[in-house]
Amino acid sequence: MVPEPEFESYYGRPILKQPTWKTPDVPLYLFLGGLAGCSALLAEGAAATGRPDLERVARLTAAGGAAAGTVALVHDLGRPERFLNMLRVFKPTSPLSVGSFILAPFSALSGAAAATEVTGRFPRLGRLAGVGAAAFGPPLATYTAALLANTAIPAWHEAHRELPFVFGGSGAQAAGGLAMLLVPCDQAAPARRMALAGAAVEVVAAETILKKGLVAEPYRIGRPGRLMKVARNATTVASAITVLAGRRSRLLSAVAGATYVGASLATRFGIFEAGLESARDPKYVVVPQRERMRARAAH
Amino acid sequence: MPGLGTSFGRGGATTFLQDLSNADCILIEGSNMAEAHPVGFQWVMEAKRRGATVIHVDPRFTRTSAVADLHVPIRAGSDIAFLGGLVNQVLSNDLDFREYVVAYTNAANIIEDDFRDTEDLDGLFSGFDPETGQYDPDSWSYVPDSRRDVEDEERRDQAYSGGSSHGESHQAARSESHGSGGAPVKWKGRRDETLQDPSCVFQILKRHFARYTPEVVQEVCGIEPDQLRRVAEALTSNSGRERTSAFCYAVGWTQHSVGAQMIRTASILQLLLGNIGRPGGGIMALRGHASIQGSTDIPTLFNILPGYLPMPNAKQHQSLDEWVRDDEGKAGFWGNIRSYAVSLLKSYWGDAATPDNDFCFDYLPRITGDHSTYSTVLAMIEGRCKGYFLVGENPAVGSSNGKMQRLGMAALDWLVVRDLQMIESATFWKDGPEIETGELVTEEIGTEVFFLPAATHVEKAGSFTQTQRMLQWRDKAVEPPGDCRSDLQFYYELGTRIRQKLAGSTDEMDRPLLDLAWDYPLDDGGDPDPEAVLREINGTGPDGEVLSAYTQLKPDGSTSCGCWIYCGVYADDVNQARRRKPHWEQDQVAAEWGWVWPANRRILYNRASAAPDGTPWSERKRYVWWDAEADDGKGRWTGADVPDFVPDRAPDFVPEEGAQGPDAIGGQDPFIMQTDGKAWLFAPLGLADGPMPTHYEPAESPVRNPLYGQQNNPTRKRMEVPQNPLNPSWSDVFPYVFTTYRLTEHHTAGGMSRTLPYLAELQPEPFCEVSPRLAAERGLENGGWATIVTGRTAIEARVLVTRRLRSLRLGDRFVEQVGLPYHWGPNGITTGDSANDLVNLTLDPNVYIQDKVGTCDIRPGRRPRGSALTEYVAEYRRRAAMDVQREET
Amino acid sequence: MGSLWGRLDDVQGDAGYGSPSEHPPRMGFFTDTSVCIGCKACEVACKEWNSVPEDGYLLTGMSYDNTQELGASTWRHVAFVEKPLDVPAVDLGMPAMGAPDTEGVTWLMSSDVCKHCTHAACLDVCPTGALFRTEFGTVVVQPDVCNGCGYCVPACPYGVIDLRKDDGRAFKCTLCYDRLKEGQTPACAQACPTESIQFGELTELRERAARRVEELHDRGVDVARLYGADPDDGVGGDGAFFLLLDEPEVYGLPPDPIVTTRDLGSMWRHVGAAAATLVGLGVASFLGRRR
Amino acid sequence: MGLVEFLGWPLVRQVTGRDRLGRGHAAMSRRSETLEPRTVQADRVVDSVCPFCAVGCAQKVFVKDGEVTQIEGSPASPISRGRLCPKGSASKQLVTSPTRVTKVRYRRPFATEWEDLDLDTAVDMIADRVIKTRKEFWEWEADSRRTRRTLGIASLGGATLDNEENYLMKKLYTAMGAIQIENQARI
Repeated sequence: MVPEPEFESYYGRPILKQPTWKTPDVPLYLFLGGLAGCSALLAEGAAATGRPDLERVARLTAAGGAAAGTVALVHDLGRPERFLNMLRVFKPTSPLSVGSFILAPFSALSGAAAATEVTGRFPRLGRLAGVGAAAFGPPLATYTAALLANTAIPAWHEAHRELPFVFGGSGAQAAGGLAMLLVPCDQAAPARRMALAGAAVEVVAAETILKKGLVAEPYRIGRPGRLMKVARNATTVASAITVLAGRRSRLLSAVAGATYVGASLATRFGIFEAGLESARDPKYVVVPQRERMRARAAH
Repeated sequence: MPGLGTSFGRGGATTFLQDLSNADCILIEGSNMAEAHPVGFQWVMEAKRRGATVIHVDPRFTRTSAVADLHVPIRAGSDIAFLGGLVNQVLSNDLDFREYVVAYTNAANIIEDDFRDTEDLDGLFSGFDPETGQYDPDSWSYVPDSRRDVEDEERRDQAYSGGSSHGESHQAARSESHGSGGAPVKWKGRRDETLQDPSCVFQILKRHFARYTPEVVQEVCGIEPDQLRRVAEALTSNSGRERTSAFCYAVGWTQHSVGAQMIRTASILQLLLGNIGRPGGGIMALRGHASIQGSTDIPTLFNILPGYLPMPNAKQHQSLDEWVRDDEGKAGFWGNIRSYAVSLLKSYWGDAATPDNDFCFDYLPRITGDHSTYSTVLAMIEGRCKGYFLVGENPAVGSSNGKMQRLGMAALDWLVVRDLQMIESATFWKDGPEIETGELVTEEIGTEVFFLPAATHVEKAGSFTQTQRMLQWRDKAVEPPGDCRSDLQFYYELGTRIRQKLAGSTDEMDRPLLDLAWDYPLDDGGDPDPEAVLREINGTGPDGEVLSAYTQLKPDGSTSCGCWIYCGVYADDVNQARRRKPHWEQDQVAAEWGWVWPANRRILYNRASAAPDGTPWSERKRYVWWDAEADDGKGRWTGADVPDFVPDRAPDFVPEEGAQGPDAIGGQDPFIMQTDGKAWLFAPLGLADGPMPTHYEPAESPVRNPLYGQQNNPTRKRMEVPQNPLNPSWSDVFPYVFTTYRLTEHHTAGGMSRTLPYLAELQPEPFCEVSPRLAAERGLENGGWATIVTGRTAIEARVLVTRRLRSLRLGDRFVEQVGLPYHWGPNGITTGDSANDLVNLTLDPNVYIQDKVGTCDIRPGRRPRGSALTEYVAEYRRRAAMDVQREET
Repeated sequence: MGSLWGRLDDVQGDAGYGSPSEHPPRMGFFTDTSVCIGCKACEVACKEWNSVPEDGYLLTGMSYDNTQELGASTWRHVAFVEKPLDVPAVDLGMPAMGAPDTEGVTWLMSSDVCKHCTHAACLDVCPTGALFRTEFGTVVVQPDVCNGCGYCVPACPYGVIDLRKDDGRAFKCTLCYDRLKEGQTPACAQACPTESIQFGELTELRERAARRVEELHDRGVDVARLYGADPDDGVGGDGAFFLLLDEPEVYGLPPDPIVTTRDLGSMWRHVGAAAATLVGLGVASFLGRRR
Repeated sequence: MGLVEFLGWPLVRQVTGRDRLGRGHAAMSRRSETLEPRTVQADRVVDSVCPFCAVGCAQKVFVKDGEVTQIEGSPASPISRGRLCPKGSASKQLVTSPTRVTKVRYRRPFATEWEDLDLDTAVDMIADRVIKTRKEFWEWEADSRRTRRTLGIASLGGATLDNEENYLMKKLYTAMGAIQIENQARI
């Protein structure tokens, strides 16, 4: 066991403030953002390669995910009635401001695309909207990493290089997984490949974070630690099933898909709660900062 | 008051807050100034910024100690031993400011041969009568200078006593009446300026404090010898011509059975160091309430009338002449007492007061001893007092032995409470602790209670007198809401109705009420005009014109004055208390802000800020000096402040024989209120418990008095009643010392702070402070609960374990102290037990104030509830064998 | 225009108020904790002026600090730290008595407040512009704009700002923005009995603070040091800085805070890379074999 | 530009103005622009003195529509120089406290609850009781020395009152013959 690092604090009380974001609202929003963003990509790919079932599921997921995400976001606000203030100014220094200017168009476009899909009206316009949504898809799926990273919370901030890949991969994994669950195997190949690739990216990025020493301790211990382990194991299992039987067995493909979605959810909740823990214990602030000062003073 | 009153001649702070910034060293003891007077404390910080040394002597390390240069932990109640130790350091090493001491104090006076000191009588002075527990001060008096002195005195006796001889009052030193004036000695007495005569005050003082060595101080106070020497060194090196030191004290000194003598010791020390009357020197008495100084100057007190005129005593004063005899004609401004007394009677009874009816002297009720609040509460319990007014005070929490207070109120016919919030004293019959224990039953309490809501300080105009004797006027900002009324309006209305109801009465008993001068101009709201009242207090001449100085008062009834020391507050028919010239338009003395009694003077006795020849002691400490050229050569006293001297009296003036009153003040007598013009190191008169301070243990003490056989103050006023059982001293049932005190965030009994969210949240619960060693010994946890028990009752409080409370080493044993803030009670946003319920009633013989320290035990956990509480306390009393009457030494 | 971290001399100019002559000088607080007497007048004066609600009657056992921390309903917080003074105790050699191990104690007090940073993370991350730089260079939450998104709360490196439970919006010290409009002194600075809290132009306060530290060092108080006064530190220097008598973390302050916005460029680059990866991954998913 | 400007959309101000990152001027709301301290709207500023301890800090009381809107230190005072302690700073809360009693409360002997009573009746009843108890405990002499007093009535309180109030109280009590008059100077 690493000896307890020696540091002083004010009666052991937190230095930072606990994020006031509500559970499940915000972790759910992180998940939905990733899911919707990547689903929009799947939808365009499916449209371009003539996979109608995949396209339909992906378009509906994209629109549904965006809508649900927006509801979760607005529900989390202290003053929900003032949600339009999100577009009052454009703050490049604020990932949430940038995010709002991504989520808004994405929701509109993915909504339009899904509407044309469902009603069959204005298909050309729908496709155009779909392309638009796809364009906003990847940013939607990855900006949320900057949302967490651009805070003072050590566990989140120090992982600002890896989190975008964790969130991007987790989004792809969720989108692919959901498609595997809802789309027959024959049309779900791209979904399987996206899920697999996403999982790979996410696991590699997540492992890199876990090795960041004391700062990353919240990802390793307690409830967040357990959630992250569950997520990684689930992803590994899902990937194995997908590789071995993904193509052939509709049932196994669905199971893998669901597991992928579950893993993605677990990752989001794990990372979110790790942040809460990282804010609660002053050692995560004091010890790394003292080391940084010593290093700076050394040379 | 008598501590300062007998030493210097006036019972008030001798300096002003801003002047603390001129001090080179500040000793704060018996006060937690940073917490109890934070905004006044800015001046101590100013001094520290300029390099002064700040020393805090306190049983606890408090927020004052945190910014002090030196904190000296002391066992609560042992201050006289510590200060005596400092006096000993000064005297035994000849570190006193000799020139000042010889010229301005009575160090040179020779004392009667038959005077015996505590060294000779093992803790008693000569003249002690064990039966009455009082001293006869005859043996303490000055030896007369010559035959002529004696003849002078006898002639004065004849002139003023109408021929009948009278014995000097045996009620010891008539201590309670000299708040503002020195006690009247008969003559200036023989002096040996070389200070060698073994019977001179200087030598007597030296012998008296000889045994207060650093080792004894460690034995009594738990202060290490090197700490005592460091304090002595700091004080002596910061005194003398070039440097001055200041003292600050508050209830930490006053609230002891030896309270007045603690202040006396400080006065002696400051006189030996030559710091009184000088800038950056003096003794700053820090009063607790907004106008506590005001409520002794214009006293709602039993023993004095406005201006510290003594309340007539049935035994000595049956006529105006007898009333003023003791002081009349003596040297010093008290010599004009007749003018002050007659003017007061004129302001009370106006035209009805005429020379032939002794100016209605007979209308004055007379006292027969101690009628202080604690004796009165006893009278209530015994059914001898049936009506009670509580006006902005909460005895159920604020007074000591809270149970006695509530039992007294339960025995009343009627109780009138005037306050802002519903305080415990108004609801004792509903939610008092005794209701919980069953000692009182609501349905059996016959007291009729009227709660009349009062106006706040912004809903009425009026003046406060703050801690440095300054009157400041408040304008009225808004109307009081609902039934709220000012106390001025209530008492005016009550007086008017009583006079109406008695209008037709021919009963002699009602004459004082019917002849009372009680018509005041009313404003449109029907309230009496407070400025008219202040004008009456200031005093008016024959045709109603305003007076501007008490020297204008006449004994013939042509002048009227509600309070002679306030004469001048309405000079030039202008409310001087209302002046607010910003400080940036004035010097530090800021004479044009408010009005300070006496005569708008900031530093008292400032004649002493000049050497005997009238020149400043030093340029650095120049304050008031003799300007020989002024008034085209006649010369005049001038300087930064109003000179506390006869303006045109030269430094070398020697009064002729037989001179009286102010004419008898010599050019080198800065203490113009004293009958000998000198400051008293030795008080031949004026204090009930002896001419020199002597260490006695508090009524309840963990140790035997190491200095004398006499354990407690022999003249202390004991309240031996069932409701006030005393813990036996050095008992292992009550091994710890407890002391009560105030927090910055709360105000005395809490009525004005526990009811305010912003203050209640800062200190939300009653707590006790204990040292880590005591916590370990009794198993107390930080943040947990503890029960503190004394012979009176047991209370519970949360626990703060802190190193700020030190285990004090007394000799070869440790004494632990428990700190208890006392702000809480059953009412208010945050509630809790009242610490004052623990305190016993043993009173200082001069002012009848109680010991705020005592012994206790402390146990982990909460206290028993209901009747189990009385049983729990009774069990402690049994174990301490308290109910068996033991002869107390 | 728009520097994200490091030294920034005209913080109002950077926020669109024009050249230094077009806007008032930057105002701030210098809190000299060496003269603080822990009286909490600042806490009460602040609440009285800004009608901040009381937030809890709890005895904490943390010396005289029952206020606990800054937050949405506590904009000034006086911290109390009791530390033993390592003076060898007088040992009586009587084991039974158990002489106390140390004789003395020091009692540190400090009135904590929002730092009004030069680079204010709360302001940077605020999506609605509710948190903004005033013409006086202070950082203020506009209660008529804030929608309670809560992003500022985890962004603040000092843990100052918070959402108020029953109100939903974020609140913190406004450096008495309304009083500043009329050239008045903020309520806490006006009340402070020993001028531990000093209000004024930031440049002048920094000079005064430097002199004060020197004065203390000359008197042997060598533990005195400034905190947040260096315009080159991680947040570009604080608008409200301190003179402390111990390590910052003893008072609950971060020893080396850096505004998170310093790494924002790298964050956006990595987000871009991740997005690109997704696009690539997305396209690749459709290139493989049909089934 | 009028219409858009009129809409006052900060984003437009941000793009067209000098505050490109929307950190200050662009984000300023109308309320912030026109903000002013409430003391500016006061009808009157009254000079007063803090009611708590004996330092005697000067206070300025701001009044609007007959209500106290702010109480803070008065910088002109040579003693306090505009400063206040926590209690003094809570003066507004003291005078505007919702738990302040503003109606007379009356408790009948042996009763368990308070009752209402109008002020005029209350003062009259008190006057009657003073006269009754005064007479009941009147004493012309004690040990054959004239005392001319009543020991039936006592009073406690004064240190928080004005000098004028203490003066009238002592004057009335003395004329009444009541001598058991005390205040906080002694506890």
